Amino acid sequence: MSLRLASTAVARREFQLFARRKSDWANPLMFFVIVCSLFPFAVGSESERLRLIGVGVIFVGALLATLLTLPRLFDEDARDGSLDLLLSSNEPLAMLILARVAALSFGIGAPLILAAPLFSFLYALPADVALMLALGVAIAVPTLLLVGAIAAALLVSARGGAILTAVLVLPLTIPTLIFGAGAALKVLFGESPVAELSLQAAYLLFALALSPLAASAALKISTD
Amino acid sequence: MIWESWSAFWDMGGRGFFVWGSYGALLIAIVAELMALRSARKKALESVVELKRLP
Amino acid sequence: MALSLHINGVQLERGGRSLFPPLTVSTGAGTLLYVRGANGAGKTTLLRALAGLASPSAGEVAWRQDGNPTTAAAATTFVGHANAMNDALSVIENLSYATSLAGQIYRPVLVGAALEQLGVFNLALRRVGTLSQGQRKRASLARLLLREQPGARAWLLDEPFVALDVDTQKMLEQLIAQELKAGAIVVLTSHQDFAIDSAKTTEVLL
Amino acid sequence: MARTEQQSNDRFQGRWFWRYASPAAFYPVAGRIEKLSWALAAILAIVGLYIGFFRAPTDAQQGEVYRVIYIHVPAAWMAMIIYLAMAFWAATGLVLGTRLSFMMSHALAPTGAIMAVIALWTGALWGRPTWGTYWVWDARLTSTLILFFLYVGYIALAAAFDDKKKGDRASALIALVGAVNVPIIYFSVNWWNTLHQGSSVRPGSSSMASIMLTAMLIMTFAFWAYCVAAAMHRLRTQIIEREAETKWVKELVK
Repeated sequence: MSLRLASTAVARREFQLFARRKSDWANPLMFFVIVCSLFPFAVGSESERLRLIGVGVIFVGALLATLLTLPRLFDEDARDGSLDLLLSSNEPLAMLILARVAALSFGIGAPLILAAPLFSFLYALPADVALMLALGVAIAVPTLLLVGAIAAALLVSARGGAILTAVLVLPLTIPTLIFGAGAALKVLFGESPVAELSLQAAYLLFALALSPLAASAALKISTD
Repeated sequence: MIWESWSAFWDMGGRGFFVWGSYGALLIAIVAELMALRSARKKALESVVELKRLP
Repeated sequence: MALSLHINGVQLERGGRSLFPPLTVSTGAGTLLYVRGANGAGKTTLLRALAGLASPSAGEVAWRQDGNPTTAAAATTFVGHANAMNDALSVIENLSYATSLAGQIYRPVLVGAALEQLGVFNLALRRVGTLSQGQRKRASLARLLLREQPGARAWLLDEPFVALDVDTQKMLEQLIAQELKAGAIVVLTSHQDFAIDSAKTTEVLL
Repeated sequence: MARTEQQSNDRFQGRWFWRYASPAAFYPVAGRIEKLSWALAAILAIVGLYIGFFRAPTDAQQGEVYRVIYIHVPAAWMAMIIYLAMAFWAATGLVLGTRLSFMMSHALAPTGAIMAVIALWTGALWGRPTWGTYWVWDARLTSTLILFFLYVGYIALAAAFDDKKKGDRASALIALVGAVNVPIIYFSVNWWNTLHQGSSVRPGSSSMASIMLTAMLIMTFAFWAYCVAAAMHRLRTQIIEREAETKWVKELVK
């Protein structure tokens, strides 16, 4: 009962912050949009070429945009002291972190999921690939945030946060990148994406089971 | 001796660059690591000496 | 309804060094525990350990409710240097978050009364970012008054009088005295002089 | 479950393994292991290279360039094994709170990273004459590259904390997270590799003459001994650094 109360409070606060500070979700979105728009200038604008790199560009762009939001998880709270409220709660910290990551996935993920198909069209990708991409991004964003929560928690009290977060987190996102982009590519080549999609979802479930525990241990280590 | 001459040995059937490039890199890496190990040890011991000099 | 605190051979570390020799103190309901010490003596760290936010390198901190072991999370409210309030949210929103995490049901009436007592009722809907330092401090102190009933929780106050004007300090001193009468334990660090009317004061010098 | 070193000490005091959990007690032992390992590494390397270069015949398919495998494969294996060892000591440190375990992890990491670099470098030089290009996104090479990133992350994280104790625990946790993910990453990279291209020839994958295999195994043990020696040396340096204020370290230095 009080766990539900506490995790709802955590999620609600996240949404209040999203409503109050639009930049929290608008900046990652803008980043994604600009990154996706840059590539054609570098590789040329022939549809054939764009179609081949499109899936990868959009996927990596979405991952990087999500990565940018990781410091938001704990850094601000550590500075203003409200992290102590989370840590000194009687409820299991892992569940509270999970609630927070869930809210964040929604706030960051939803705009990206909507933007991904739009950019698929700019990369001359057909509609079914665009849909698969949106689905892939929808699975990849929470996966990255879950894995990233561990790094963000560890780096609350360390130097060189932002870059180190990327170094720690990005290698661990390779599975979701391979399977997520793989599923969209399968659709592009007219094959069934089921295998890739289920593997990507399996990795999300795996992260869902272990990451909150690891992140709560990490948070205790770095704030001790 | 399976090599006809030393020059054949160094030539490695025309692939000398790749074989010796690999072994050379290994050598460089090992030497670099050994040097790093020694200098780290020296620094650690020096700081202990420094610490001892303090009252 | 009696809270007690048992600090048993506690040692704390910062950067691999012990901050003070093993500390053993036991206090019961209605006691003011005044933690003193120079800068860097480990006062804040000790308070964090009492709040369950830091773990001792040796010894243990035990909270008991009527003799039964309880967690620091259930037994204490910690107000530290930072205000634990997000600038983008209103005072009310911040306090509601804090109460929910502390495992209490959020009652607007209670929050209103607490803010009223600290003289910041009119700021309830303002964003914290728009408040002055003193106002923020007062608003964050309201967290202390959101306990289940007076005396139910130990207050852990790290330099509570910083940024408060003379009148507000007096008021806080009175609030602490009342809470002690109601059976709370108050642990306090302060560089400023204060006058708190308490039946029993234990001083700890680190 | 996680204990502080003090609590572990209360629990395990007097047990044989616990005696060596103290840096002071392990320091001389590490010294002996180190000496032995240097000697072993040198002897094994001489024997291995002699067999590899002067006894083993030319490979029928690859010609002489195959002789890179005597260092490529051992380096790749060591990169993998050292990461697991590192994660093992990290886990031990997190559970028992022993300082020495964390130091062991730290001591292993740089050598592991170097092994990964050697495996990548020699893989590239082997690849050029075999595949016609220095780098192909072969599953094993790619996995080793990712392993190298994990090493870099671990080392950078350990260095990012001013408080050594925090750095110990934080990097230990990331080593564990990495170790849990390594099999998944390997699997996914393999999957991806077969999806995009199939490079069937890999270093050491063609059927090898048993004398080649012997040389490779001896070289593997030589690498193993070298890594142990380097790690022990680094461990001893760390013990000196961290215990600099204790009496026994001060007596160590005249």
